[in-house]
Amino acid sequence: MEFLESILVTPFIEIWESPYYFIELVLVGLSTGVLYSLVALGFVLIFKASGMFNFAQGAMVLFAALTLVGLMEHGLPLWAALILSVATMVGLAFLVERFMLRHLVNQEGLILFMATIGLNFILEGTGQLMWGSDVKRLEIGIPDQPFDILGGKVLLNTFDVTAAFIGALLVITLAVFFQKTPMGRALRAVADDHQAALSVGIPLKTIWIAVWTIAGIVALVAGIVWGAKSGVQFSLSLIALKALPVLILGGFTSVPGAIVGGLIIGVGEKVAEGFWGPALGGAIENWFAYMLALAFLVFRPQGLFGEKIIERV
Amino acid sequence: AKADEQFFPMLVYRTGAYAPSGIPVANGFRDYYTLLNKRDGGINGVTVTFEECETQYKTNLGVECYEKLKGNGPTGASLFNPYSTGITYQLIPKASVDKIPILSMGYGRTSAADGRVFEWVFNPPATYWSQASAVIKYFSRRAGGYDKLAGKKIVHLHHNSAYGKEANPTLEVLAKRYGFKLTLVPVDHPGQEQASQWRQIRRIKPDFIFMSGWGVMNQVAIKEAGNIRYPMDQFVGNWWSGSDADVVPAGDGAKGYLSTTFHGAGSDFGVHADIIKHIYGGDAAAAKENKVGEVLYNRGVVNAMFATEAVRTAQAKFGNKSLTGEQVRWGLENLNITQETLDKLGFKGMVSPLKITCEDHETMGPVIIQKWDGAKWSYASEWLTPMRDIVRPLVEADAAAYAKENNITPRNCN
Amino acid sequence: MAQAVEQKTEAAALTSPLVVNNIEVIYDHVILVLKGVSLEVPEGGIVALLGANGAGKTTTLKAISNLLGAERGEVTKGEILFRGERVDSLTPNELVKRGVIQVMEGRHCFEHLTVEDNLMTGSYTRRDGAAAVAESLEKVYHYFPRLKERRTSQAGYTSGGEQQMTAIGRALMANPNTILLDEPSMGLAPQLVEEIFEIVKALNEKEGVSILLAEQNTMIALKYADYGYILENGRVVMDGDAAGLRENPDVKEFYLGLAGEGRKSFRDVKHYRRRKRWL
Amino acid sequence: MFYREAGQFKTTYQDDQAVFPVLQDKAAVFLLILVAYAVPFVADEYWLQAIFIQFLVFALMAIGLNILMGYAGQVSLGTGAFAAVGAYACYKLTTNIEGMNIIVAILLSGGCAAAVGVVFGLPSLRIKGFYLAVATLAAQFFILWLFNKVGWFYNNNPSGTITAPPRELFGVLITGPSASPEARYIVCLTFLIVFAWFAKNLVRGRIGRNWMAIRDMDIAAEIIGIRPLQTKLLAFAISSFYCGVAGALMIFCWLGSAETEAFDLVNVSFRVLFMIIIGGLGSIGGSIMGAAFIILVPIFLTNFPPMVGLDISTALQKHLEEIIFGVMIVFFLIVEPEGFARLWQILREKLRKWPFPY
Amino acid sequence: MPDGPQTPTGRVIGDVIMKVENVSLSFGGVRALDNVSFDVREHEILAIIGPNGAGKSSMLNCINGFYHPQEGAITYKGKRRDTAKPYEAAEEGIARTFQNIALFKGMSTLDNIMTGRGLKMKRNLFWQALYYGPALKEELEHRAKAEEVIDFLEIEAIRKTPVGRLPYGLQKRVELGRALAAEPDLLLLDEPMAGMNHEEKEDMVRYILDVNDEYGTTIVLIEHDMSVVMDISDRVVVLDYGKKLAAGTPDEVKRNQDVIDAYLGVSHD
Ligand SMILES: Nc1ncnc2c1ncn2[C@@H]1O[C@H](COP(=O)(O)OP(=O)(O)OP(=O)(O)O)[C@@H](O)[C@H]1O
Ligand SMILES: Nc1ncnc2c1ncn2[C@@H]1O[C@H](COP(=O)(O)OP(=O)(O)OP(=O)(O)O)[C@@H](O)[C@H]1O
Ligand SMILES: [Mg+2]
Ligand SMILES: [Mg+2]
Repeated sequence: MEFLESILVTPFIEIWESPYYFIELVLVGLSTGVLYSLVALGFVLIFKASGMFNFAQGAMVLFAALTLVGLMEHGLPLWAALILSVATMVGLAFLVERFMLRHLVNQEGLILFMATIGLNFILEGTGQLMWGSDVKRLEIGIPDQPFDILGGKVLLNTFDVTAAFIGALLVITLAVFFQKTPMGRALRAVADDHQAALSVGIPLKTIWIAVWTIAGIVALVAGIVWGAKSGVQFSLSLIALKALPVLILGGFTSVPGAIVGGLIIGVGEKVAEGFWGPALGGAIENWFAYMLALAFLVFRPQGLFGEKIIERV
Repeated sequence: AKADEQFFPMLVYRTGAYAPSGIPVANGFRDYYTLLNKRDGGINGVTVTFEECETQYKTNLGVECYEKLKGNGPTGASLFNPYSTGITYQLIPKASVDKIPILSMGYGRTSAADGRVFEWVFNPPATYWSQASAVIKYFSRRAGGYDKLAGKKIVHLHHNSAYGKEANPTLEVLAKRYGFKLTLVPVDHPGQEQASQWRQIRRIKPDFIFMSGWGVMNQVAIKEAGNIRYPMDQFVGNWWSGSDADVVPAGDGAKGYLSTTFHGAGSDFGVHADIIKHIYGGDAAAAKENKVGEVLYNRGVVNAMFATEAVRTAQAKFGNKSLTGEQVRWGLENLNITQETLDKLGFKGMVSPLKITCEDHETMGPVIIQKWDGAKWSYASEWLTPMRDIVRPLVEADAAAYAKENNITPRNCN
Repeated sequence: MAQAVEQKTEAAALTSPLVVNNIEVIYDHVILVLKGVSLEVPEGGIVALLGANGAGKTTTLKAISNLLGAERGEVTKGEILFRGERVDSLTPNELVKRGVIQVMEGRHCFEHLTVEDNLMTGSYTRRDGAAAVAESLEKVYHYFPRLKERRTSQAGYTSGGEQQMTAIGRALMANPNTILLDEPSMGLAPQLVEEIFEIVKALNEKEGVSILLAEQNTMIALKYADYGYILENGRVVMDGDAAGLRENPDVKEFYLGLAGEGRKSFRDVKHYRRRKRWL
Repeated sequence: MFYREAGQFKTTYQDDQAVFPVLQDKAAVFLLILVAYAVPFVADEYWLQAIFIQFLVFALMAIGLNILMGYAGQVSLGTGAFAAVGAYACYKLTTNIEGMNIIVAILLSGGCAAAVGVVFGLPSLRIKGFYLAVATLAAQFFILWLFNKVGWFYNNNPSGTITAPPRELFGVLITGPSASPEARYIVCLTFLIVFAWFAKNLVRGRIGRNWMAIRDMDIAAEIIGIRPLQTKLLAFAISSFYCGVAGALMIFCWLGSAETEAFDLVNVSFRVLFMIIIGGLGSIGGSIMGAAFIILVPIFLTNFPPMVGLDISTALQKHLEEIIFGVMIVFFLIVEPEGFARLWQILREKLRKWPFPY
Repeated sequence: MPDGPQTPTGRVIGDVIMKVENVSLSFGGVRALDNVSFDVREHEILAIIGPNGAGKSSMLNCINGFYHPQEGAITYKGKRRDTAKPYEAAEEGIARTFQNIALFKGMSTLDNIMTGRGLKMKRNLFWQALYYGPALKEELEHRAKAEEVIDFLEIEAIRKTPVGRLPYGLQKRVELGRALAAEPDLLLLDEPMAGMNHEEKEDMVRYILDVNDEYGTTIVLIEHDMSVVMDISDRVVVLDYGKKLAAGTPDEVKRNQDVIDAYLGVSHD
């Protein structure tokens, strides 16, 4: 009884009583949420273009960030290292198409998924082989200072705000690109049916290279932002796990879904941890994100913005 | 015939999520063993051999490595240093069966300090529980005495795993005794996201924070502490949250961060001079590259020194030849490292003397607080002895429970 | 007869844009499906490919449009030439750019796209401007008014026949010069079947599009085609002018259901069984 | 040429239904089982303890997941959690109930896992495909959190880990540290064989066909009279039962002791998933082959350079191992997307026709 | 046997077993079915024809519970059907085939047909896991039944082939086999002869007539091949844009001018 009260009543009273704490949690939730969206976006792009659930997205984040800091450690200036890292991601896209995707046309989702697991191993191995497994500091000049708003009741951080801004910008650009260009339509066609797409002359090769390149660049940005937060190291690849509930909540195929999903998960998990965590013993964020996604799915099995699952006979 | 060899297995993690911590430890071990061979021609003429096996900090790989290495060398493995609490738990039951001792220095199962139940496990110089008591002692000094602790707010920010939770029961006992208000704040693996935990802390406004973190969690915590403008000198990490890899990524924000340790950091000790001379050919830069002098490197060196001294001790009884795990265990149990020995080996000022007994496999060696100034660590307190009167009964109770569950009859040490 | 085919092929290689020369196709490394098929589609001709279920019609068409790879099938012998180029050296995309497009059996619409988006994907390879594409779209809607009504529905939710129309319309959007049609009449209402063939005829006559048609509805196929090949078990067993085939007694019996005195009622089939095969 | 079923006529449907219709296969399998039982007499402790027992445990789990995913078509990433339920249940049962037979305890643990599996399988009625994975991921994270958080599950010991107590079967120690690796191996092997056999029986009967029908086309399946919820939940139950039993064996016969981390997403759930995809979805034998691949290949790759006298650093070796392993996965998928099971089948078909090509 | 109109072949058409009354179904703006009523009598072959998108398949979907009509009622053997679940339809003896083949692609022909018998098999999990004993006995009994169906449809040769690899026409036949294996009282066939040549159609017709004759199964058939429809059906219902356009015997229907305009194009004799 007491327990029920502590999870069903007390947290709401607390929210009522400490509104600034609540606002603060919502704000950090939003800024984290944008960063989740950024990682989820990489998944969405590739899924949209090939029906492939890219398990290696996390490894790509790691790989891109490692390449960047690795190059910078060798004395390259930031801009040069950035250009070279982008070039590396383009090269990766070419290789992936040449040695993997092309041979797996028309295979089932699970098989494609498994292939990306192979890719995941390759990227993790190569990234660490080339640049080492040590933690590396990434300094890209985004100011990192706390500042007060609402008369000092709420504390934010310039870095989080800037990162959220960069993330939002990228996400919106991509959303527009894919909604407004003919490429967007071709992408969706490919995701539905590889063979039919081939039959109407959509060049899978070009599409895939383009999409993997974009996903690679998104991974690079995600890697930079997260890497600047916690240092560039292997754990970066684990943030892919945080993108999963976002992806599922928003719908695998939807760019706006990735954004909204990210925000909902970000805010939801922060608020839950802040108000419900103490009663439940804390560290509930992880499963809470999934439970939240699950709760949404029960009402919309295809996610908030996902394409309706077609069931016909 | 071949010269006698003493084989030391090395469970390392040079890859994966915890590699930044695993690499310096492994290098420390490696360099110290190599040094012994190059400088002294081994331990009393017995060549030291070693082999690494990569665990990636994963328990299943740890078990595999253990099985793979335990039979190597002419007499099998001398002892195991698992360097992971999870792997240690797995190896504890196997140790007594395979008759190979485990030396889990500053980690692993705390109650293994009770040598009557855990004959084969050694965890000197101090355990998580001892450490927690020493940290509270430190806080009391900062507050101006034990009586000033009453009403103070202390947060234990911990990794949400068996390791991270270890200190909780001791802290709870201490909270009751000294009347401070303890809040436990767990962070889920891997700990990249701590925004809400730190907002909670900001709301609590604790007087002190004690952190039991690991891996990326440490770096993020230090950054987040800066984000909420928490004063660094009230924020103390345990000895797994106080290495160079934890503070460097946080940049200037980490200045003034405190952590516990039981050995000195830096490369100014005698043993480092020898290492640079014998292994790096006098090239200090190359040594630096290999992390010589970093906190966890030094931990590897200290650990290797304990291990080899145990062998030396055992040699005094069994002769200067390859020893079995069982004989090394005897050496560990009778290990007595005096200040004199330390000076001779080049560890002067780096480690405190220690003496293991049949009953006490931990020794409750003193703990010290170190401070990061943005470039290096330096001592920021005097040596703090743990509170034996609180910790030891807890240890014995837990060991007794373990003995009961596993049908072990504690041996008699008198 | 095989000899005749070969001779013809050689001669035709000079004139016909699409020539299939004695190909063999294997699926999954073990299943041999085509055992030496040769055929040709002359410029501006309508050629029908007839045969029972599983004879290999679809496989032949996919081999021509180079789509077998996606099914783990491969052409192991022989060659397919389109205007002198081997198709296996071209990607499907390049083939479409050269004007060869296939309407796949079983519709294969992009089910999450709307009907109109489905049609628009067909214009992916075109570079002649939005106006020309819009014009083609109008043309398709003119041919299939039903599609215009359903243009904003997701293709996955349209009826079987509507999907078939979408698939054909999509191919037309590419402005092709050679269409490979796989069972276009399947699932279409009778009057629509006629209409589709009329459309095919119109394309052929007005725009000079060559057509290779795999079809079960032999009656109508032979009515509109100029030339026909009959496939059995992965081999061409008979070929000839459409008119000639229509009169062939075997074809009449097995493919047209006309036995001697005219069409027999389906009611009567119950009372007999027969099975005769060439080979 | 010798691999022929020529002369082996089947005169009854029963013969035709047999698992191994070709005599040579049957003989080979019996031989394999015999060899498997003989392994403890030749293999050294490292192989038994670190590799074979691990392989047996994971093979059992892979069969469990394959039932759910390969046969019933329900994507699950909760394998680790279901295994954890089995392990913790077994720990509670053996430490809290005096004198409980260890085999009974293990089977009951499977039952507990099955019950939990059913609960988390409920959303499968509405949620499908990759989306369903989220439901099982919720299980994965929630259950591990719970076991970590609530002291009751690990008898409130301060370390938060569970340790397998020593238990005997027919007077031989089979769990706990003092149990010989041979005894533990035999126990696991027997479990695997018996449960693989049960699984094979289930999937070739009505239940298995219902699962596959749901997998291949759930709407059509429902229309021909298969109740989707019941069928899916049964798959969840049985699959979790297998995972639970495997989880119990994992602690009691292999690791000896563990905390929740031993069952985490990457180490268990994903790993088992790799096994069944590489081995072949919808194949019991494939699960076993997949488990062998995923466990043995990395071990082989680690041990290979030293074997040929190559001395490279641990880290380099691990990275190369990862890369090669990744390349092998991609390569196998390209060669045969349907896994070892299919590769094996094709091989047999070729063998049957050999030396004639088609 | 109840009295009823006699068909030319001498079968006796029985009472109404299913009534469709004023059924309407819409999807968003699309009105797939609009106030449709007709009934089905025991043992008859009823054809539903109409242009593409007229709502024929949707009608079958309503009958077996995959769609639930917003208005109207469907009564089968005296019970309301329109709100029931698909599997309940199967339990009550309604089986069907699909327009876009809905076979279980990963399974062999035999297994596909055996799934059709699933409802009749009763052995529980325990026996199934043990296999030998009662479960095997049951399995073999039903296997024998399935083999009868296989014999009947002349698909012995592909018994063990995975259905995904079969050519289209054979897949249709297997699908029919799966429906027949359930020994249904009412069989719904959605374009069973699409994509077949004449000879194959003859085979299919033969199976349908045999089933109807020998087992007395009532058949509702959707088909676009008018010669087949006109030859074998007892009655025809014509749908157009979701509405019932006409109904009656084949002869009546094919002379109906509305039907000719909307659907047939030319008159078929
Ligand atoms: N992907 C595949 N893998 C293996 N065998 C296949 C595959 N596709 C087709 N086949 C086999 O190839 C043979 C020819 O098939 P194809 O589809 O070309 O016949 P078809 O003449 O088009 O028949 P239908 O009239 O039924 O469409 C069939 O026996 C079929 O079983
Ligand atoms: N689930 C659905 N969602 C939306 N629209 C649907 C759905 N099912 C059917 N429709 C629409 O309802 C109409 C009737 O479809 P139906 O499949 O019943 O036609 P049909 O008579 O079977 O046609 P055909 O002969 O082409 O198969 C079509 O316009 C179709 O697009
Ligand atoms: Mg075909
Ligand atoms: Mg229809």
